[in-house]
Amino acid sequence: MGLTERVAHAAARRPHVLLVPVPGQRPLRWAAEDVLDERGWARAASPAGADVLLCCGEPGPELADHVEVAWEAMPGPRVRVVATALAEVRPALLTGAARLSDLPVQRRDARDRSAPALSAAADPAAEPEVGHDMDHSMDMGMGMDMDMGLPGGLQMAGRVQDRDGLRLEGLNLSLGPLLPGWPGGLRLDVVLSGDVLTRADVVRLDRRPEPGAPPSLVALDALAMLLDAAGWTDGALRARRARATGASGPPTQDLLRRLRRARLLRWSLRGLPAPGSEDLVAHLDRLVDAVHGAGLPVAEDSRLARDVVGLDVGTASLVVAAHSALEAVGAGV
Amino acid sequence: MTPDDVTAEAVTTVVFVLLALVAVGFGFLVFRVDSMARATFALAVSFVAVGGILLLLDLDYLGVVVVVMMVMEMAIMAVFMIAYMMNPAGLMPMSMYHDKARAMSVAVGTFVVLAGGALLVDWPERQGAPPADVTEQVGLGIMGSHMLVMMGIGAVILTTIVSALVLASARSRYDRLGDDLKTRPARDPIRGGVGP
Amino acid sequence: MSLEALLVVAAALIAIGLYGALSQQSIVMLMMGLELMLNGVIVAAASFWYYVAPSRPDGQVLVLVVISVMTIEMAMGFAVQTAIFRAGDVELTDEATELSG
Amino acid sequence: MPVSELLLAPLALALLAGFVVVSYGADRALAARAAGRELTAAGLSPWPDVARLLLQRRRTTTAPDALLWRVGGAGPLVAAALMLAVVPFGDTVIADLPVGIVWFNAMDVLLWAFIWLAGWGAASATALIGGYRYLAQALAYELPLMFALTAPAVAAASLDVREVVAAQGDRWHVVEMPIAFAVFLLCVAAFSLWGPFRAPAGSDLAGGVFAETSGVDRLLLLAGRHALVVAGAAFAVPLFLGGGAGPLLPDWTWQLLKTLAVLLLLVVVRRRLPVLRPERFAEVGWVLLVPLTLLQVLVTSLIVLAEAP
Repeated sequence: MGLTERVAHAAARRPHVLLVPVPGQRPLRWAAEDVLDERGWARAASPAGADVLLCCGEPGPELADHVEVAWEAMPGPRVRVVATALAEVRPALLTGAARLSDLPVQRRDARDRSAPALSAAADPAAEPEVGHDMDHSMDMGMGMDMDMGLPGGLQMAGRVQDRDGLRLEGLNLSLGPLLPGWPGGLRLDVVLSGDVLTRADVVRLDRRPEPGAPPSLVALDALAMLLDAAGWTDGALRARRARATGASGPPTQDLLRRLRRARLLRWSLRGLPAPGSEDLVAHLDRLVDAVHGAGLPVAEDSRLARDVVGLDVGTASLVVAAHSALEAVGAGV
Repeated sequence: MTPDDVTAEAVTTVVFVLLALVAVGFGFLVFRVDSMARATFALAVSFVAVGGILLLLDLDYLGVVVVVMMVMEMAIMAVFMIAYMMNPAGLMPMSMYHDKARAMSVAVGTFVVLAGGALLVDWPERQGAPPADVTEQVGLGIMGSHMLVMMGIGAVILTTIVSALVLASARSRYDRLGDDLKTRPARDPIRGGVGP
Repeated sequence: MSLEALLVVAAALIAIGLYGALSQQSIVMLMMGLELMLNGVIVAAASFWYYVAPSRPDGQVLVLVVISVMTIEMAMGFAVQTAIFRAGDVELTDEATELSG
Repeated sequence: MPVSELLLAPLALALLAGFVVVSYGADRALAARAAGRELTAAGLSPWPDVARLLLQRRRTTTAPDALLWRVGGAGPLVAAALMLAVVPFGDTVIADLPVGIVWFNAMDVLLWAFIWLAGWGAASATALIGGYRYLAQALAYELPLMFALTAPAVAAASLDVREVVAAQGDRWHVVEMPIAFAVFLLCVAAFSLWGPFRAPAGSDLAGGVFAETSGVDRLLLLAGRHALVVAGAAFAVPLFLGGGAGPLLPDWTWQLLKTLAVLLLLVVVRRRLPVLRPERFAEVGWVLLVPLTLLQVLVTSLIVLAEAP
């Protein structure tokens, strides 16, 4: 076995996986996350850091475009796999890892990708403006009108007022749908001033209802997403374990005990808008109650769009994560 | 001089020439590159080179302090540049000069006068030698004979902090705490981490 | 390395800074020109300390003063620019003429 | 430990690499425990992650500033190595600077530039926001860090790291300056984008400053991040934990053991805490940590005065 083969085999032992949650296919995402946790594989935060792209379900036409952009943005060696049924998730991931170390296939893939495709691939988290029809020209104060379409497709949104009362140039940006911890198919089209959202539209791609699941498990899933977004890696991991073992298992008790003691987490969450609660701390408590059988809060897309305006990207992500696993009412767009 | 001294001096000279070239060259690049980020960090490199020159002059503390202060300053500067300038990345070619020729002639004139003075003036002989602990010298200086200078600077810095905040901020304590200054928690656009 | 060589370097830095301060349209770039000139002053002060009066702290204190002046200049510069920007979207020196009286 | 000077630099780099592997392994072990996985030696090895990044192609974005991007990517590792250069291992120190403490501070300030450049160079909105976040965070921790570094320097009346070790004798600085020690560790985590301070590389930004990096660039950045934690842990030992002081074993062994202990502490904290949101931490830094560390320096000065002969 040559040196490159050795390196490739080692690399395939712990691939980083970009999960694509597909609306209406929640069980597949759960299964995929469980496999990753079980094998100690990492979930990639962006296409640039991913080796395997796993679609948890067959993506619909709108989501498929985003998947294509992400696929183009993966540096390679790369593998794309789809799981359309629960039984396919584990084999899909294992085949994906195996094909990563298949050097002839990877070399052919690298050759077939044209160089411009590799360089012009935009990040789905920062991809060009879609959907808005805005006037991109603005007076530059120098007596000339300039079209603000910068090279690379970044689109400026003209001047927008930020929360400090400064009129700085705004940037049109789409957040999601492939950000880690974001619900399947949710995209936030925003206008950013610095890192503050001055305008937001919620877009649901390929909207489809999720199949039924025990409310306590959905609550644990919501907790996992919220904790992940709050950057509590261990907590999120334990919440997913609890989801896998059921609401009455020891991991759930362990998680709830840790949550009660999580003062720093509550400090981080207090005062932030939440679906149907006073703030995210109250939301956290409601989710904990829901694990015990109380009713789940309901997310509302129009309210989400209102809530995130004026927040910075990170905080907005937390608020989105709080909406993530919940059944959404009200059409976004 | 022993051979070792000669070698040491040659090394110092080479290092000095390199640092001087970097300081001046990157200083010039500041006004030659399109990208604001490159301009700012070219200036930062120029400062780091000057810090290196100070180290050659046995000014250990001041040399490193120049690096600390200036790199911090440039990083903050970059933020403001990108916030306030059009075309910060230099992606669109545009000229940002005025009076280029006149500015150049003034600059060249200044250089000729200053450098000529530096070479022609008969500088005084060196008096005394550097103390064993150079840092201690400056420490005792600002806490002793030159204390008034530093106290003055302290007062100016305090004034600067206050007036810069007043100038730059659109909100006052009345916006935050209400007319009677009793609103709790304060009405901030984003809540901080301390307090109720 | 000699006093003259160091002073020539200082002169070069000051001259380049002056060129930048005079030729640039943007307020921020003007400030960078000023910073570069003060950079030259640091070199000059340090070399005078080393080659003329190393037994006294004056040269070193002068360097500290220059560093403080630079930070003050920058803080005030950006504060003023923020204020101007808030008031009327001016970013170029040529447009800030109302400040001149 | 008589080692020829020529060997020192490679030896220190090997040491740095060794500690990076240890911290990586410890982190994997904790992750495996939290996930209920079985611990295996293979599971702790960083080799699969290194291998995949070595093999991965370098990806680029539209209109990146490649030069600044590379500088920002390689910078953290270099800064960490330069921090380690002033840490004494017994009698051996690579660079015996009279102003070692300020040097450490300067290297940490260089990170402001490097991390921001890593975000800027990628020419992507998420990476750039990550860079800005780092600066926002840096503004909150830098002054507390400077004052925390001042306390041991005041106690030793020197900026030389070896003098600081010598000044401690039997009573380690951590005894009289616990606040400075705690704040210092917090700031090490902060400048290394570690654990609760990883918001600039947060997953809410698709990895922030890491978002667009791939292949060797990412390897350098990730290794740099671990190396910074190692350098910070190694620097805490001479400053607060008596350097090489300890019974039986030679000085350099104690320095290594204490570094390892501090490092493991940081690794444990990394997984335990949620991310401190930068906008909330800013107020903590200015309203809480700055006065606390100033108080620490005052107390230290009073102790120095009281013990002056």
